[in-house]
Amino acid sequence: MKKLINDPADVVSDALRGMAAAHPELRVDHENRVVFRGDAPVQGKVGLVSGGGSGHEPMHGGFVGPGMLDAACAGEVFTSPVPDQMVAATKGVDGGAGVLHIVKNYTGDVLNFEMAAEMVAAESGTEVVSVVTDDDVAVQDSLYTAGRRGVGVTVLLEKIVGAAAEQGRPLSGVADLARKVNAQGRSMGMALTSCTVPAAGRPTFDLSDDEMEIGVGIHGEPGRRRVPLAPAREIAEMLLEPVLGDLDFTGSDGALVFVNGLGGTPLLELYLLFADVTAVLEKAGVRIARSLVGSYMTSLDMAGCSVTLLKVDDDLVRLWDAPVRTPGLRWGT
Amino acid sequence: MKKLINDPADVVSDALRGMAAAHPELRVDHENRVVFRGDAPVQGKVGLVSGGGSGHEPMHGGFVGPGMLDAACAGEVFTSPVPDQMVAATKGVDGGAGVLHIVKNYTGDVLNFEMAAEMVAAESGTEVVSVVTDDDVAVQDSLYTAGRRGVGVTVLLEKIVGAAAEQGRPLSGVADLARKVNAQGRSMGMALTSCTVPAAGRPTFDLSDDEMEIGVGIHGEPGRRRVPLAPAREIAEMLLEPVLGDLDFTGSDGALVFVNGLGGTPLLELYLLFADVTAVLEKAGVRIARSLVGSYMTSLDMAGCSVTLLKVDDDLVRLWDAPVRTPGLRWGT
Amino acid sequence: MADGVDVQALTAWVREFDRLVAEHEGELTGLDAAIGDADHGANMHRGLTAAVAALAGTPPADPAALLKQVGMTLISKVGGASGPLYGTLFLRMAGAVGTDEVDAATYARALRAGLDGVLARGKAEPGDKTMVDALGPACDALDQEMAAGGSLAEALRRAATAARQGRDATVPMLARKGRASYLGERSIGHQDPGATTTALLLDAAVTTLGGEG
Amino acid sequence: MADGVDVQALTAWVREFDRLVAEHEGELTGLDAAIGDADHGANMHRGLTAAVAALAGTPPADPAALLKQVGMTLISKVGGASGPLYGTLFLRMAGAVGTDEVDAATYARALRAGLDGVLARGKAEPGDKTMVDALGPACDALDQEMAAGGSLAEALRRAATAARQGRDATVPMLARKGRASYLGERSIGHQDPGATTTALLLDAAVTTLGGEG
Ligand SMILES: Nc1ncnc2c1ncn2[C@@H]1O[C@H](COP(=O)(O)OP(=O)(O)O)[C@@H](O)[C@H]1O
Ligand SMILES: Nc1ncnc2c1ncn2[C@@H]1O[C@H](COP(=O)(O)OP(=O)(O)O)[C@@H](O)[C@H]1O
Ligand SMILES: [Mg+2]
Ligand SMILES: [Mg+2]
Ligand SMILES: [Mg+2]
Ligand SMILES: [Mg+2]
Repeated sequence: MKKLINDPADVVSDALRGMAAAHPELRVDHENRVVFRGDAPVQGKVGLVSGGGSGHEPMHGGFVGPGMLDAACAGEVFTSPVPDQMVAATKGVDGGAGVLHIVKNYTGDVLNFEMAAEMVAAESGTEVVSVVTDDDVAVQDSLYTAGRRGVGVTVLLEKIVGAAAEQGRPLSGVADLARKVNAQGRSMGMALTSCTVPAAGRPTFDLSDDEMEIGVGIHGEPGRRRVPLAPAREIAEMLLEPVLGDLDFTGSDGALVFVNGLGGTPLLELYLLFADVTAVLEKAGVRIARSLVGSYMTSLDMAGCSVTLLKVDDDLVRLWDAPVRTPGLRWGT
Repeated sequence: MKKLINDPADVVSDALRGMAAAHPELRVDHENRVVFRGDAPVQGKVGLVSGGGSGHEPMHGGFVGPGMLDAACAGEVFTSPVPDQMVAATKGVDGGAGVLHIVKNYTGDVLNFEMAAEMVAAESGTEVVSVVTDDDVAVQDSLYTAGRRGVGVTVLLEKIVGAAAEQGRPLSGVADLARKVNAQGRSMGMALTSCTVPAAGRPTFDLSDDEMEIGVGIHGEPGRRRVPLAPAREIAEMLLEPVLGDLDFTGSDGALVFVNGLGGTPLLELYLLFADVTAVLEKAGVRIARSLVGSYMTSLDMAGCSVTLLKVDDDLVRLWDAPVRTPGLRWGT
Repeated sequence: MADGVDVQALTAWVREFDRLVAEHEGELTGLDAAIGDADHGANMHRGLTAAVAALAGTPPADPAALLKQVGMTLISKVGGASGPLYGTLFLRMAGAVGTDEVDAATYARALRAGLDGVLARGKAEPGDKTMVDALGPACDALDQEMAAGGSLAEALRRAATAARQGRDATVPMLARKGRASYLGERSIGHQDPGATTTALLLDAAVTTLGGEG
Repeated sequence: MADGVDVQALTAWVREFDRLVAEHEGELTGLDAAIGDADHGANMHRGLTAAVAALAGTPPADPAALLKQVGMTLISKVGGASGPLYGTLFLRMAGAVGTDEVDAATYARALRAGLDGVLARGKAEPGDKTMVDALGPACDALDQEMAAGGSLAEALRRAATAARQGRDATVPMLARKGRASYLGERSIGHQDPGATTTALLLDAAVTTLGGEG
């Protein structure tokens, strides 16, 4: 295992110290492993809390800041944070207008956020609403699975809903918006290599030099099928075909297209893949309203990518364009 | 070789198509492989041109935009662009106040920019000044080498000098500032793995699982020594020791500290290393005035990092903080 | 101590569970790598180490307090799916015992209460390829042996055997809950990590709660 | 065509150079991987393919025009260190020949002009472990053989041998110019890629410019 780390057991706390040092505008609660906006709680604003296992940086800690999250809980690598962290985050961002929990649909995340919400409800008057993201079309949403995983849409949702909260929308409106964004987005990912979990010390799965894994998750979960390595333009088709098959993105408002790197894939390749993605979308009649290309939701050092499409209307585009000031996403005033 | 590419020969042009599609605010001259600010040439402003081999994204194309570069020439992977590209870039950004060429100190880059400047001088009245960056302390700057390589400082310089040009400083002032920034910065890099050049199809060098290469360049050039794999805190020391030994950074103004990922290293590890870097600097009495952590100057898919220190004064800090709007660096209004 | 277990015995149980999980951490993580995300061993190990440390630090006064403390510690330290599930198992057991020594029947009832808690939290059904497939058979075996008038020691041995069989039975199952369910057909042929841990939990009970039985 | 070379022969030379570089592309890149950045083969191949295509597209009228066109194409297509250096070599040769057939002495003078151009551009000295270490000995051998009254064919054979010897002599050298210089002592023991290409340039001259000689 080749990584820039010290003791594998300390990876998360060591990295949080680095984050705190690099971003004085944030406040890091090292004991609870929560990254807060420096000015949290913001009075009168709905507080947005997310979190999940570590190893997906910049998600979620890198999305804390004005126009996006108020707090993010960092779990162990690929392990949902625990309820205590979520409770601390929720209390710390409660500005009187309620708190939204943004939860990716994984059993661990859902159960821990659920317990946290129960604990907050038992202890305080803070109103908490949870929204679960589940946009990964690699997984069938059926009785026979834990449901689709929450992947790329989570990043877009945190940005869009963050803008809405910043504008002062009430909790119910913010939650409805979050559900709408989740409903309108779909993603699909692939891996060229496995990631290596520090504590495990070796790759989670083995892929030979001429194979790739299609429909992989962001925790090194193997995908649904293993196929021969293919050129980028075929990969673009393989990823988009199930996405376009699951939801109609051809509306005149167009789509926000997000090509995401999984941590070990350089930007050069992501731009290259994005070029092929635009070609597939043009043929499919999907208009690209906005785009995002980069490594925003990673899976440690995994080489590979995911593609997310989100149907957008004027409101969503305006919220997407609204200012955001976080380590990971930053634009506008 | 596992990459998101089509034909290895088309990597650069394919990726530029993706860049153009992702960033409508830029103008990409695909024939000359030059990325321009959408509004270039900006009348009355010194034009800033940089460029180099591809495979270092977001550098340089991702640093084109208000507050940073006016144009960037993209060479083949790890191969300096050719003079024709630089001439086209220079003409395209000439707003009447002259053009600065920012050249990293590699034989190929220097020779090609030199020829380009000769061609511009022969053809037109555009005033061109070249500044060469050479901040890599892994290389001895002596009669026995091609001189120190231009690495991390180049990114910082493009930002700082870009801000000065945006403020309307004249060519001579901008060039002096560029020389000053270069003189005040030092860098050192290391690799956990080699990169793989698409056209070569296999790793440039082999490193066994328990080794790392110290003093590596950003083109897969092997470093000066190969040592056993070490924890991040020792790596931080190994990289900083020669940097601190070469220049005194303990001045009261402090340093801009830049921890850079080489393409295959995830942000989690960069933050972790940054925490260890801050510890070493504290012990050495270096004040951290500003910091930048992320993958800004990459070496294809190489796992590893570099650390750059830049002595800053109030003027440099102000220019660093000034607004910038490029795909790779973006802040302020 | 006849056929009941006291705080010391329960403490020994948790310690032994911790020891077994530590011993099998690599195996548990390896099983999770095949159909999950390669952290189950580390997760359980982290939580149990913390639980054992907490028991040493503030030794609880009675069985209910002990089981509650273990459950809370697991919830606070494990994370992932197994934190809430194993945490709930111990919390529910705490609710089913009192402050007195726990006799065989009470222990059986408590373990079933734990199972019910896991089912309520995780919504898995038998056959979904989860820890439930080891815990369910263990509860059934305990109950049967109790009904037949067996000793706690004998009942625990039967329960541990049932848990191991349940664990083995997860191999051919198609996962329908948890991360392994994403794999669909590809989950078949792999042993469930959570069920493997449950078998260790019962193994630990045999050694520590069986008394002289 | 006696002992002089015309546009056809020079065209054949460039084509043969291109063919040899294509044949050895992997080897050249491999040498560059060891002490550089693994692109020399691809660089030269790209440039020469373009040069050959340009020659076919707009065949130049005379030797000077041909050499200039090749030099310009290399500068426009190769990039890196070798683009300006090989480009300058051909451009300077162009300046040293006229529009007539090139006789042996002129060819030797032209190649030396090319070497001088490379030296002026790259500032390498003999022994720095660069293409100069193959090109220099080749020029010296050409001059000696000319002075001794040898034919162009014979002179080229001697020059090619000298270039190959010069190439081999780069192996023990410590690099002082170009990317390999970053390696310091570690550059010792590796053959310089640029010098290897220069040896191919002279090999191509033997086959195509040596005439019946
Ligand atoms: N819904 C559920 N009900 C019961 N047990 C479950 C459920 N989901 C997962 N599990 C158990 O949890 C185990 C995985 O635990 P762990 O790897 O620690 O968590 P995670 O899946 O979050 O990484 C599985 O092997 C399975 O036995
Ligand atoms: N200053 C120089 N003078 C002469 N030749 C040089 C010089 N620098 C480099 N070279 C030659 O160029 C070759 C490398 O070419 P190439 O790999 O194409 O360029 P780059 O080093 O830019 O990747 C070296 O092997 C060497 O022969
Ligand atoms: Mg997990
Ligand atoms: Mg090169
Ligand atoms: Mg797991
Ligand atoms: Mg090279």
